[in-house]
Amino acid sequence: MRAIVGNTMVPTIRLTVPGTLRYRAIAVRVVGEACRLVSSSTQRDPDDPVVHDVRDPFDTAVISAFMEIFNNIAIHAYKRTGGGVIDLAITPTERELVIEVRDHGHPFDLDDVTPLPNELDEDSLPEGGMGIHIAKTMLDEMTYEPGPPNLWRLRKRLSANQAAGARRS
Amino acid sequence: MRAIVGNTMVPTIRLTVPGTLRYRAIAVRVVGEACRLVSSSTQRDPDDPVVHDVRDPFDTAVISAFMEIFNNIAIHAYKRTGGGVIDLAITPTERELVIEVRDHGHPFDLDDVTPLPNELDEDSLPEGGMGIHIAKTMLDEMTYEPGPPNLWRLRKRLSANQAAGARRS
Amino acid sequence: MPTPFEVQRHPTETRLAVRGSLDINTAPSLAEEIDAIIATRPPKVIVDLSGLDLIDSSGVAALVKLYKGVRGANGTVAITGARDQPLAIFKLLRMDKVFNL
Amino acid sequence: MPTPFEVQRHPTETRLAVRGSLDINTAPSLAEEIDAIIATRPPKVIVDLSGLDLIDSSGVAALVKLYKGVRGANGTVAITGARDQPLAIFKLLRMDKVFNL
Ligand SMILES: Nc1ncnc2c1ncn2[C@@H]1O[C@H](COP(=O)(O)OP(=O)(O)O)[C@@H](O)[C@H]1O
Ligand SMILES: Nc1ncnc2c1ncn2[C@@H]1O[C@H](COP(=O)(O)OP(=O)(O)O)[C@@H](O)[C@H]1O
Repeated sequence: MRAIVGNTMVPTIRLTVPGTLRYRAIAVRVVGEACRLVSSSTQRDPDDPVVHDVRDPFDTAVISAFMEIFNNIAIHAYKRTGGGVIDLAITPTERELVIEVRDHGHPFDLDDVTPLPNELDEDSLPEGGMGIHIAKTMLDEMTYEPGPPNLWRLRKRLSANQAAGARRS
Repeated sequence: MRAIVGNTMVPTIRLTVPGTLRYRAIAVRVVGEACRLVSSSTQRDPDDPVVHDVRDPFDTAVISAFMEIFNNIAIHAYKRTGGGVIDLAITPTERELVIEVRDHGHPFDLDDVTPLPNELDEDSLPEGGMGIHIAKTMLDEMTYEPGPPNLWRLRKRLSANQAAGARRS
Repeated sequence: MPTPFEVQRHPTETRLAVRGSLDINTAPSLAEEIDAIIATRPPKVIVDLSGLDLIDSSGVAALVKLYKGVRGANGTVAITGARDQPLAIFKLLRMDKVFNL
Repeated sequence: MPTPFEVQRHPTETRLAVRGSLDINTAPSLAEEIDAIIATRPPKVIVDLSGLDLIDSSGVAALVKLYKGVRGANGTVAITGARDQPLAIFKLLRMDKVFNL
């Protein structure tokens, strides 16, 4: 048991949950609150619940991406067996949020994921294979290193506007 | 980096946050969601925010107690300097929630805390010294071992009624 | 978990209101309802998403399934009221045009 | 953080509505407002807690300070609308009788 943060300048929030969908809500709450620490510039209603925080574009992007990554780990890496944990290291700064997600499930090759078709019409509407696309598009940076542990690194920056707002407040 | 839960029967949720009040909301969210895992028997509105969960008596008790313990660590153990982290180990089962809270701040003697007067009238209304009393009264068990790390152990059982509801659902 | 949706069947149209979070934990129960809706070969389905706060790709998949199933039986689907994060997701997936959002 | 309270001053009474969470993070700004209210020596203060979801001991301390300050200047304080977790806390502290809840 040792202080993890100590005197580093940027404190990191760590969360470990079982790698099943049952614990997803907890992880999403923590990520949502961490978003709030970054984007708290925005005027918020004090009794605005986390689920409504996704009115903020920054929070929308981070939560949308994170939900997909978490789902995929529970479903694909751990194959819905709940046989391991998901470790989060969340670092909120004034300008961005970095989330590292670690699991000990089956690794895969991110480059093998087929991209969504460029043009969508009624017939080509996808019924799956959207998660990685959503996560990647919502974030500024998304990397994956197969493990163990498998490591996702998700980064989202405040837009120039929002950052200016944050500094003013 | 090792799976903490592995094949133990009761998974534990772990959260590490800087020991300042700024991170209290994150910790309260996690505790609130963990309460939900225990008391999820109760019919809940799906878009009911965490802050409204405190309509449930189990959640009310746990969150009320936990807020006081967190405040005290940030204020008294870390003396508002933010010089360390707060580690939570939260274990929700079907019947109870156990929360271990660890800090590396200044230890104290819980037995030295003066209890609230038994009878309250207008003149004796307290303006402080209520936190420990609230936490102790709200929980089924509350112990403190001075450290390092200092260790709080908080336990709350579902009432017989609630537990029956949980098993039915 | 209580189901975050409500169905009203009228002779000329079926209304489906989804609220809260439509995600991998809640979509399976909606998918069952969607199968039931499609089986009735409704001429018109109106999906009201004004109460929907959050959606993930499993939720989108459920709605796509509804859309395809109803269209496949010559019905029409109107998706209304999407806002905030769900609207952002539909736009990102370029489904806003197909869905007429 | 937006302040979770609102004050209305009328000649005969002052109304203070507190909502959301009154805790160690929000109580300090309320405490300033409370000092300002006490300084006006109001004959009657009505505290509306119907919008209050959550309170901790710091929040209770702020309300006790208001209560004592107004009573000390011969005013009256009526606390109304407490429910759920805040009501449970006032009962636990046996303040519900003093506050007439
Ligand atoms: N964390 C993961 N571990 C293992 N495989 C994964 C992981 N994430 C994604 N995949 C693989 O990538 C594919 C595409 O993922 P995604 O775009 O989220 O769509 P879907 O999950 O609907 O298939 C998955 O089907 C799976 O094979
Ligand atoms: N985690 C802690 N570390 C050190 N001292 C503590 C801690 N918690 C409580 N104390 C001591 O116990 C006293 C009573 O705490 P409490 O009942 O919460 O009231 P208050 O914080 O308003 O003084 C505090 O004033 C402090 O001296």
